[in-house]
Amino acid sequence: MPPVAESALDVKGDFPIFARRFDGRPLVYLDSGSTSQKPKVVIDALAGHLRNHNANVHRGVYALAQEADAAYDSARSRVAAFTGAQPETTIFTKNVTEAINLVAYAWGRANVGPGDAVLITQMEHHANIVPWQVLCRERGAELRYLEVDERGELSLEQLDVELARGDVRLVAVTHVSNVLGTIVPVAEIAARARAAGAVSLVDGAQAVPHMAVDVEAIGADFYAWTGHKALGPMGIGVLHGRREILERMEPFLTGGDMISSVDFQSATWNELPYKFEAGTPPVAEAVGLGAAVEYLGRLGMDRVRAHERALTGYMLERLEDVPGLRVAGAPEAEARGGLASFTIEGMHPHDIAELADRGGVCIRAGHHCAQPLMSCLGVSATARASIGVYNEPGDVDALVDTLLAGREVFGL
Amino acid sequence: MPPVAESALDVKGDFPIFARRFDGRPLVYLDSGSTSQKPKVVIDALAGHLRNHNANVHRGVYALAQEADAAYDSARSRVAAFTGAQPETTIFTKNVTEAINLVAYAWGRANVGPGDAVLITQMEHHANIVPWQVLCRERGAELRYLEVDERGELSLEQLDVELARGDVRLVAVTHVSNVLGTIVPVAEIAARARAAGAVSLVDGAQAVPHMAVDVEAIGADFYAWTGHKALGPMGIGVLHGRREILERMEPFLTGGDMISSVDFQSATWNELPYKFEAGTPPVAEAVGLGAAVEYLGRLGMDRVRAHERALTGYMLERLEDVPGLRVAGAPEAEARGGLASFTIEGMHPHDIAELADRGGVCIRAGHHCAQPLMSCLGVSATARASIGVYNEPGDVDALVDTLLAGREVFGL
Amino acid sequence: MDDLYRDYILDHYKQPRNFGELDPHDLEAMEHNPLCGDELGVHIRVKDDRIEDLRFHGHGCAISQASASIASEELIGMELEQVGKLGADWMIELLGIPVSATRRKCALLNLKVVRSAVTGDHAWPA
Amino acid sequence: MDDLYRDYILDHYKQPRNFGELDPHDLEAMEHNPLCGDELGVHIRVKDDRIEDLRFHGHGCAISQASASIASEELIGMELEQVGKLGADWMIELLGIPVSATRRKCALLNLKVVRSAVTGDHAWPA
Ligand SMILES: Cc1ncc(COP(=O)(O)O)c(C=O)c1O
Ligand SMILES: Cc1ncc(COP(=O)(O)O)c(C=O)c1O
Repeated sequence: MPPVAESALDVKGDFPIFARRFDGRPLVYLDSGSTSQKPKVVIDALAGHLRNHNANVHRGVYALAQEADAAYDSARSRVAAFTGAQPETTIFTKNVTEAINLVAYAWGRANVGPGDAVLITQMEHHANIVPWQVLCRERGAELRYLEVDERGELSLEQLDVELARGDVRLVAVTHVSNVLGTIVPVAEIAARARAAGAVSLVDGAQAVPHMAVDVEAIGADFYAWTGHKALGPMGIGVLHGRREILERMEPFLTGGDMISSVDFQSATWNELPYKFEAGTPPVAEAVGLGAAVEYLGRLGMDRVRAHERALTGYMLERLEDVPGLRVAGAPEAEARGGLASFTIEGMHPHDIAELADRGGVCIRAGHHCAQPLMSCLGVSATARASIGVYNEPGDVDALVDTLLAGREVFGL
Repeated sequence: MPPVAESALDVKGDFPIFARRFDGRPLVYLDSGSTSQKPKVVIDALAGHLRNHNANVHRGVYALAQEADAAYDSARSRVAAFTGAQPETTIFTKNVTEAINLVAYAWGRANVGPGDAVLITQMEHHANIVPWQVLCRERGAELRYLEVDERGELSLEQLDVELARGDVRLVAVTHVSNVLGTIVPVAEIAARARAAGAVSLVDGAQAVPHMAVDVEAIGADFYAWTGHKALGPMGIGVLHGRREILERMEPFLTGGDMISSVDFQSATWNELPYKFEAGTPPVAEAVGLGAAVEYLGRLGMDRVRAHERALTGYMLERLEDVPGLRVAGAPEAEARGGLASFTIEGMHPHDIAELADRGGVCIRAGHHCAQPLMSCLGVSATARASIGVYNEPGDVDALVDTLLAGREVFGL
Repeated sequence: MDDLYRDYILDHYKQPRNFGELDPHDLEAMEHNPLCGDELGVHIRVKDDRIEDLRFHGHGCAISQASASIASEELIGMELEQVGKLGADWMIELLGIPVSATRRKCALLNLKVVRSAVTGDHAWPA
Repeated sequence: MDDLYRDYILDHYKQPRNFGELDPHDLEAMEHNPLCGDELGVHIRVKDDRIEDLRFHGHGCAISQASASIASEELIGMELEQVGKLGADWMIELLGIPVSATRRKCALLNLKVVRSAVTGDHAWPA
């Protein structure tokens, strides 16, 4: 019955948390869309850095500081290489939210004005909505939305119509929807935006951990993602930017390390990427993220995707066994990342998640930081099961069992 | 010869990094002003969280997520209690630099306008200079400086004169200078600022790890500090703010978790402190910082200060043994935090630090992110030795030995 | 039997008491749970400084709906002054099930909206 | 003997060659090392597309001063076109000591300022 083939990964043992038991039951973690669990190599890299190589970066003359510098630099190089980017245009932030805010403040305030428009989609995460609302309100610009259809897809025709209006300065889209799972054709969107003279930003939070991502090939001007969803630590995010744009931009956060020189009334800026990294960066977290992408690279992102796609297909199939359950978005695993948002007639998503937890199954319930999309779907919340490299068909079976048991508790 | 008394702490063994050897020599770490080393309890708390309790915070219904929530909340409570603050007005940022930028953007842009002034001091770190330069340029306000005298001290008379001009909206001062070591009378400054209708911000980066700090007693409107200098992880900083001001402020970073509700064109904000924490926070880092302040609390901040003051006195005394060496700032340990910035006639600070490293002694050389102060001191750089809880008189002796040996290399 | 989803909880969830609209009404409010986006509204008719009648409307999870339903039976007839003083404990005790930190807001949403209608205070009951 | 602080390095540091001002001069530039704030300037006199004469000024650590002093002896007489092509390796080899990643900018500051004067390129030599 499980769909597993050569593509199947068997890596749960690499993740210490799965040794835990909850009321004697193993952990069934189906909330990787929210945050991923961490392999031992990542925890060890992070802790090992603190134990053996901790110093501040960028300035220390002594050997220990040079180790810290080398660790931080090499983490950046690995992270950049993992996504096909250059180290100098790979900026570490604290999360993808900060990365998008960086663009909204430092690029947006200088480049979006009255009469201009920012174009996003109905399926964005709040992190890719609210910064643009704030920017547009401040600058007298308009925030417009591309619609999402029944299958969770965008219309490139609508994109063309919007771009043809000639006022769009920025197109900001998610790479993979955190609610619908939709894989968005971001390279095509970035190309059309560019042809229309608009800058593009892709929110890759749900893409980078789950499929091979080549930011060079995608060709967006900005590509942002977040470490903690990619097997890395919390406290670190990534912004890849196009060099010419980053060079023309004023900095965002200011202070130490991002300057070239400071006098009483003015300062000049450091070179890329440091111009955008003010203050002491999360060095051990960068080292941890470096270990995470190295681990993913060793697994092979194509295998990761194949594994998760197969498992998603299995999940979509198995969820059909639950009466009254409806999955939002496209029905084929091929068209989506490794997640399924669903509702069950007669049960609120919070109760679904609570009852799943009775069986040791972790799923998420709520608006998933996508309230505008929820209103399009006509619900206030959904339950969501999302997959990581460590999941197995048995996890899906456990989910379905708890859903069926939950229905019984509710007398359905 | 060593000055040690009952106050002496003997805790090097709590810090795993001191088990390392460099070319067979133990690590003599005198760069805690740059970043502190981490006790085992902090590294274990951080790694243990990732190993056993990792989940995203704020929303998860399942047991694991509730553990993560509880860990994050209790870290915030501990951190707030450590500095005499309330959890709801204790905001986690990525470092003190972000904390100050948060105030500059979110409070400053709404409250500082043409004709207004921001008042800082000549001994600020770039993190407490450049954000105000940017704000004042953008808003057409003036950035003015309180002078620092020979002893590294400010003049409260000059403060009164400046405040009497009636245009000062904000007074932003360091609590302890990272170059001169000066302990600034911040409570007095905050009180005078308030009496003059100005808001006050204190940069406590160099104070919190080294002495008992009670932000309630200090009474500043904002008090910011940084985890990595306080035995905690990198990637986490703290902003304490006055509730009424935080409540009136618009948010800074926007996105998930900081909203109450989002529709297509606008959003409303979450309650404090979440309104200022956009996106996934550094949960394990908060847990690590919680363990750090618990560790410091167990040592007792008065003992920490006594230990460091005694050691600073010893260091100031021993540095007199080095011909040509001049220490900047006040000569008494009583008046300063645990650090000494110095120059040696005939040797550049970079060379001093490089030669210190030959003896396994880590000190810092450069402008210490305080170029305006450097220009006041008439130098481009100094060497700086700075103390942490784990230092011992033998570390100071090792420093003096390497300085003397360095002079010989230079034929002095 | 399930700790949380007791029979009476599910019963109140499935057949909530005092749900609907109340027109005319003297007081009203609408509040939402930021965790899930659920909204709950209330209409209140006042007589002699007491809640003469009350109706909730909106949707939510079993905990929030059952809380509202159970509370409604206590609230009708209560003095407005007393309503203003009701705290979280009152609601949690009334509900009679162990509510986790995460679900607390679900259980307290109805009290929040009632207090908001009566006192204008939008804070979560403490 | 110390790896880094060889006799000839210290000699160049203490008695730097070609230090001072050069007036009149044809080209000049000033650059600084962001790590320590040290500044180094250069004056260059040009004849027949070559550096006829050159003087550095400013202060810095032993590595940056010795590099400037040692390089000055090679740069005088060099074709401008060739100067524009000089890379980091040239300087590091000329210096003849192992330079750590941190101190690299100290060693390359003089080449940066000379290239800046000759080509207008403010980048660090790669
Ligand atoms: C006084 C002072 N303020 C601010 C900072 C900046 O701290 P961070 O880099 O953690 O933001 C430092 C340390 O570098 C400091 O010493
Ligand atoms: C698509 C998408 N964008 C942005 C975010 C925000 O990520 P973070 O909280 O790490 O900033 C998330 C995750 O919550 C997401 O799924």
